[in-house]
Amino acid sequence: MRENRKYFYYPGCSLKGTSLAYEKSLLAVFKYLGFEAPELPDWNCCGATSYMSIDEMSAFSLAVRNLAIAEKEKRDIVAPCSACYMVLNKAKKYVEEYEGVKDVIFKGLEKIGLKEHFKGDVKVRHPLDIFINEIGIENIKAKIKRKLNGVRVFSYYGCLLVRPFTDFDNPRYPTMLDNLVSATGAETIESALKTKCCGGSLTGTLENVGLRLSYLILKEAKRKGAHLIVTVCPLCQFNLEAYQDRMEKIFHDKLGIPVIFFTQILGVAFEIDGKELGFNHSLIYPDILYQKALV
Amino acid sequence: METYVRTIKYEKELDRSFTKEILSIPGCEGLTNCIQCGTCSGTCPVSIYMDYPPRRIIAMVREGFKDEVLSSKTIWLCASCYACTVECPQNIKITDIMYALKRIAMRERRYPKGFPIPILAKAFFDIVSNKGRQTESKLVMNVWLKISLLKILKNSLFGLKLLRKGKLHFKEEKIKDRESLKLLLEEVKK
Amino acid sequence: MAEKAKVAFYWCASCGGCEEAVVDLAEDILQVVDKAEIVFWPVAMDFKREDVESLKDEEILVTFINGAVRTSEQEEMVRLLRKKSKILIAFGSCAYTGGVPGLANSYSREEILSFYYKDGDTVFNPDNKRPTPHFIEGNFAFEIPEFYERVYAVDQVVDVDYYIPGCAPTRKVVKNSIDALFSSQIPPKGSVLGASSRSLCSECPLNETKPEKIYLKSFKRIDKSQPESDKCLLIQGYPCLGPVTRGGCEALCVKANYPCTGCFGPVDGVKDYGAKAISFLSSIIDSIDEKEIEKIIDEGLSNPLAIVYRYSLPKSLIFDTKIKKNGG
Amino acid sequence: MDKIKGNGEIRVGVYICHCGTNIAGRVNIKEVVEFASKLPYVVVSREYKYMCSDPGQELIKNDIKELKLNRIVVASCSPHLHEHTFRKACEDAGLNPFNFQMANIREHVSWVTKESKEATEKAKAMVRAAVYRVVFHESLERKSQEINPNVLVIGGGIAGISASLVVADSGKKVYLVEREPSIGGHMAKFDKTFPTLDCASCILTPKMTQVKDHPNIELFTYSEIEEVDGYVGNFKVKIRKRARYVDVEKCVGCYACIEACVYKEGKFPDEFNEGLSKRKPIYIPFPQAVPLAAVIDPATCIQFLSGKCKRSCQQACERGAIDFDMRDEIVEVQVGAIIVATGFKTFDPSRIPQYGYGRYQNVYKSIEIERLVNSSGPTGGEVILRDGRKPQSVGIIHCVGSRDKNYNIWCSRVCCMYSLKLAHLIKERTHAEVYCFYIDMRTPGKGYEEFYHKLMEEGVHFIRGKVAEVTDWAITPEEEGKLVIRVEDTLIGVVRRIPVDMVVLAVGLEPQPDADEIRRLLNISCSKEGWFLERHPKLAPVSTFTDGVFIAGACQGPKDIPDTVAQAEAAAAEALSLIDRKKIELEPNTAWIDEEKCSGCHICIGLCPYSAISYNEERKIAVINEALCKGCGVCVAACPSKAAQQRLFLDDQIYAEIEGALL
Amino acid sequence: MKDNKFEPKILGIFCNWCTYLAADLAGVSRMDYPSNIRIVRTMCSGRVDPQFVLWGFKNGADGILIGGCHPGDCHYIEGNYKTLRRYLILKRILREMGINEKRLRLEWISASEGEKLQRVVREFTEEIRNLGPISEDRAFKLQLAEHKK
Repeated sequence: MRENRKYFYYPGCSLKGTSLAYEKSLLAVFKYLGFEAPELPDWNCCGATSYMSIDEMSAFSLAVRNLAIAEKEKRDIVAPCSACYMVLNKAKKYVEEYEGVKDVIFKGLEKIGLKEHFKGDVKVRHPLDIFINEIGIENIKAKIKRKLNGVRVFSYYGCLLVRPFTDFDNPRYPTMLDNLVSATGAETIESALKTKCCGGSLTGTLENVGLRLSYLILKEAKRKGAHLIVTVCPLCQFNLEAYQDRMEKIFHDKLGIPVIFFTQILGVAFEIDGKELGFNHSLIYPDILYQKALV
Repeated sequence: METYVRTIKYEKELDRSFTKEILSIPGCEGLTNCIQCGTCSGTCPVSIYMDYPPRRIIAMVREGFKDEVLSSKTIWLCASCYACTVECPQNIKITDIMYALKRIAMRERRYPKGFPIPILAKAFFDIVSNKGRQTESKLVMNVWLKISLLKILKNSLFGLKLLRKGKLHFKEEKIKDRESLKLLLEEVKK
Repeated sequence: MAEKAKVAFYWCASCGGCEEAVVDLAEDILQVVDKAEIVFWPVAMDFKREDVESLKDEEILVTFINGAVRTSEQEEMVRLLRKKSKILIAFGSCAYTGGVPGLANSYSREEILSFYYKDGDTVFNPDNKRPTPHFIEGNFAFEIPEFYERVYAVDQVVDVDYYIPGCAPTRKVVKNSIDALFSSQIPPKGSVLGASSRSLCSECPLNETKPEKIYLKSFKRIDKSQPESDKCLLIQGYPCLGPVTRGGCEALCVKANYPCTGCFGPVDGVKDYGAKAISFLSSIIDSIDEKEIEKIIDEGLSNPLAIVYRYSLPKSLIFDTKIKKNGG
Repeated sequence: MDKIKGNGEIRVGVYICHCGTNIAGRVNIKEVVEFASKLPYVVVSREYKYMCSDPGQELIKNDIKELKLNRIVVASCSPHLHEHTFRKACEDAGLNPFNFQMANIREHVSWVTKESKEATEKAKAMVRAAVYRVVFHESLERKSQEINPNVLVIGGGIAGISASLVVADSGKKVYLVEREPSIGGHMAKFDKTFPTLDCASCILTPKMTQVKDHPNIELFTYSEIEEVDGYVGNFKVKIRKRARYVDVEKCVGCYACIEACVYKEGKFPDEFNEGLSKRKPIYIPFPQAVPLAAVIDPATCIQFLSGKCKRSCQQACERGAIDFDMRDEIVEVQVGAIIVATGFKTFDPSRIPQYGYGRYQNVYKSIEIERLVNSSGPTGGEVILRDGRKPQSVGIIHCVGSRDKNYNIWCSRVCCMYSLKLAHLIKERTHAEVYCFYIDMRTPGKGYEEFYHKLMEEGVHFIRGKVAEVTDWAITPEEEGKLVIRVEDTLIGVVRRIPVDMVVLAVGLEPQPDADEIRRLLNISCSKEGWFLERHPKLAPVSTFTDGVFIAGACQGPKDIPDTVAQAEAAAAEALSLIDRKKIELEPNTAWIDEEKCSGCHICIGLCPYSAISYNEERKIAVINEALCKGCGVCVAACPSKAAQQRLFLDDQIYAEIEGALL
Repeated sequence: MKDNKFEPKILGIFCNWCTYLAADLAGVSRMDYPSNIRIVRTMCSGRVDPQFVLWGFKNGADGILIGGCHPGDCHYIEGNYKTLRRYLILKRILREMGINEKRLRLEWISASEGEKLQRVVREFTEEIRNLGPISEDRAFKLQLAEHKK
């Protein structure tokens, strides 16, 4: 019944803010691969993590509003932000699992005329899932114009993409991102830290705690000789990149490791123009990707 | 002359209804199955900063140590990375329990004074409730204002850097149909 | 010579075939007649209800009732005849187990009436008239019997002494029954007269043609295909009910290349003919796959009720209850 | 309730059991007794604390004699538990035991009903059902059946070996079937056994030799059960002897063929050494193997792969034991009883990626360490890492794959103890710092706790906490090049990072992957985890619900060696006591054909799964061979003319029971 | 029983080797379920004659649950398949007779599935409770119908 589903692209707040680069590169890559995903009409905040710590039901209802809008059009959702991805999936799951939640949320949906449109049929998927399981590694390989041989990449998953609701990869030791990155010819680094938390919102609130978490990851990447870190999540990318100079001061360690989105490295391999990929937003420019040596 | 703190706990100081309340919240039902193995604390990236590791929080909630739990920093340190939830051998949704505790702490205004995390949460909550979307620049400002002007100054350079790279902008994000959003939120609040 | 034994015949909900069967007895009947005096036989002779009422209780030796009971009139007459007769015999499938009219029990009275007076394709009844017991047309008042909610076998209305099975009972069966009745030692009350104690296969000429073990991959429909004449119909795939049906008819239908439809009813000890029938039919279905089984049933045994309860729905365990005085 | 055919005056006695408080605690016994006394044909209705006790049974016996009872109903537990007890009581009192019916008001009523009122009502209904039914019961003769005195033992581990020896010593023939090329099972791989630290092979090898030399044991190694037919006392079993391409009779285990093999060095992972060493395509599993005979692995042997080997092994064998044309053969044996001892498999730790097994070469499975510390193992008993270094520090992680809803929920029962053993052996061999990471230290057994204390004295570090992860992630310089174990020390309440050279994963026990096939072959049941289900967890621990089939050892659930042997010998005893009865009495619940009714319609014949029904040509009816009938009643349900009927399950009995249950 | 909600009578006909044992196991494990069900034992679900089912309904059962071994696990090799076939036609017959076919249910419950037994009995009892008494079904209405003169 679900064959050839259509999709909506759900940006979430970050991709409109700190992570414009993610949005640009994602859409550019989608375009290049001929994958259609218009923006979800009048989407709202997923009800992200901090919202949940105030009022869970409201958070769920925010999430479900998005789901319902998508389901109304019989489309699935592609959510690039790990937090959105997790929260939307969580809301869907809890509405299924807990009568109590369901009743309240459905009351809400009824009020705004979305109840009859929501059966919980909509799927929330991450671009990584789409690339691997819809478009397929082989098709992507076929479209690669520039092999990134010799680039050592630390493919970093972070938490919320793989935990706790992911069904397309092993939450304890994911490999999909590694597979995708190696498809570009780049070499990926095995590390136990690939699913460790980057500090998330703590970096903004309890700097000394948050920064250390980010720092440990950067340090490990450096230790394992990574040229750059590839992420799938706006917040991870921001934490790992934006605070590096500050970390260098605190931890007396030279960092300067480029941290880019996986859609950007794909874009490079597809030889999409750097501007379209949003490299102009990079604080640490990933020169390595453009070294002659590669070509 | 140092003073000695008595740590004995009397049954009457415990609040069993607190335990019951938690157990009644979606996602928290597994609480009673805990075998105190410490996997949660072990997997937690921030447990090393916590006053009580998650394992102890679970034990304390189970036994009704309400005051200790709600005034603990632990619940605010949880970055909700769900590592504990995935690894728990008893499939206890520890992250959900932390959320539940945060909410109750907010409700009862029990969180530490000037502690930034609840403030962030609050600010976030207000913006989204009104606009439907988050505008990060605005959020950051509101939070820093609440914490200390000093922080703004300290971070102004940082802010500028982001602005220059277009990572921050002041265009306000909001949804069109804010009416129905309001209706929705009111309805589920009932 | 002592005065002749009094005999009565009556028909309720039936096609009249059973009456024919009586007539068919021809010379056999004569031998009955000189043994007996017929005091009531609406279909053949001019008697009135009063004639019966005027008789003393149990004055009639034997009353043969054919047809099932569906109307208040039928009920009254059956009760009346019971009162006046020493022996009351349910004659033929309808009287015995409800018969074809009994299939109506798979519909409610309302469903039936609204079909015949309203929904039926050929119905023209603009002001939607329905027959009712007290029916007034202009200044005439009509009394017509009440149409009951369901069909009853005779023994669900009154106490029955013997049963003669068949739709209609064959000449041989009737003859055997009568001989049995007038023989020296009368059969025990409630027994089925004139037929076999085994099921039909025991006297079916085609039983020989069965293989040791019987499995069926599909069921055929007699109205859709022509069976081979010299081969057991069941093993050909036709739901022949011989195995579950009391013998005594000498396999008339099967000899005519038509599967047994079960008019002689069950053998002693079987509580529900139809249930037994589906039990044996389904048991020999040769499949262990639910979907496939469903398919086999849908294709060959659609509307199974009409197949296995053709003559006995009112006597099925579900419907086998005594009538309350004056209907339900 | 239907009138009943005239088998004399019916006098029913009803007995309601309290079962202590098990029933009386929920069911209002007085009410039920009162209710029963008013049921038709009931002459007496009594209650008693424990009906199954002697005084309880006496009650019945006396009443049968005094009150001339000829039907008995006992309302207590499940008939599977005590039906035979009460039938026996009837018999003792001179009443045919089949005039008895049991109402299950414990398992089906008091234990599963919350409300006392509801329980009482339900109990009444069940009693009434039993009374209505028993009225239609009739005296029956038990049929008895010769028992074949041979015993089949499936599995040649310590359980199978022990069971076989006990049975064989009593003079009975044993067929012992083992899937591997040698018997010995897991125990053969161990070096020492806890808590006594006596050498495993020193105690096992003699037993293995006994098996080989025992006149009453016929050994089938490298063989599997193909098919099991028949029933208690008379099983027919087909055994597939897989071709090992070496004639066990001729081979003397001289190794000449192995030395002669075209492969100069071992090249393929050695199963017995858990892949820690290499073997050739032709090999002897281990020096003490029984039978001590080579085996050729066709998956790796050039001759089988290409057909172009110069077969140096064959030339090297003076006794011409090697036969490349050997084929699998099927042997059929007849036995009266079967003992299943198929054992367990160890948990595969690569299912827990955060422990790094398979990613980090110095992370080992406990069973691998068993080989490492074994003097006959790949390193001659030296505990060294794959790179040859002696570990300075070793972490042993308990409960790997056990006590974890993400993997197996159960406690594997042996891991704590064998971890202690390994800790001791490793310390003894390497003087390394040894850390044991446990959730709860479980040492329930004779001398076990003492062993734990001994280890504490030896200075092993015991850290209470389930390890979160094992990584090569070095934060501090001294962590470089080590495996770092991250765990909360729950007794102190802090998270610790402990760098070690070697990590040992104490993997748990799991059912054999093909346990389900065995289950089907023997038609016994498995628990939902996949362990074979015993007839009763306490009172019938080695019996199954299939008479004549017994279970022993870890195939029934995780077990250590002492428990396994105890259970194996118990199973042997059960099997022997069955066999020594010479005859078994079969439940007379067989079907028969009423010749007066049968029309010879053939319907039933094809339905019998045991071909017990045939068509009698001259009498033109079906006949049932009651020796073959197992009493399922399928033919009875199908018989269109009520000619087929089943004893103990007559239509009238079931009708009456249903009526009584519902009234 | 509980308030004045309709409490259905449920008849369970369980095979001796799987479902009956599952019920024993449920008991041993103290898994409570509604007391509406009355359990009758046959050696094999293949012994269940469709007549038993009609007899059950006639005698006041509002729902009937037949329990057998899982396909392939029958103690008598394939008795449960015969049950399945009879059940599938029987449901059609019930429908045509005017009895809600939901009142008859066939479940495969093995000796080790105490939880499943508990679950099924709970579900089924609830389902039948919602269906209401069988006397409400057409087949029974017909014979109860009063005929006013």
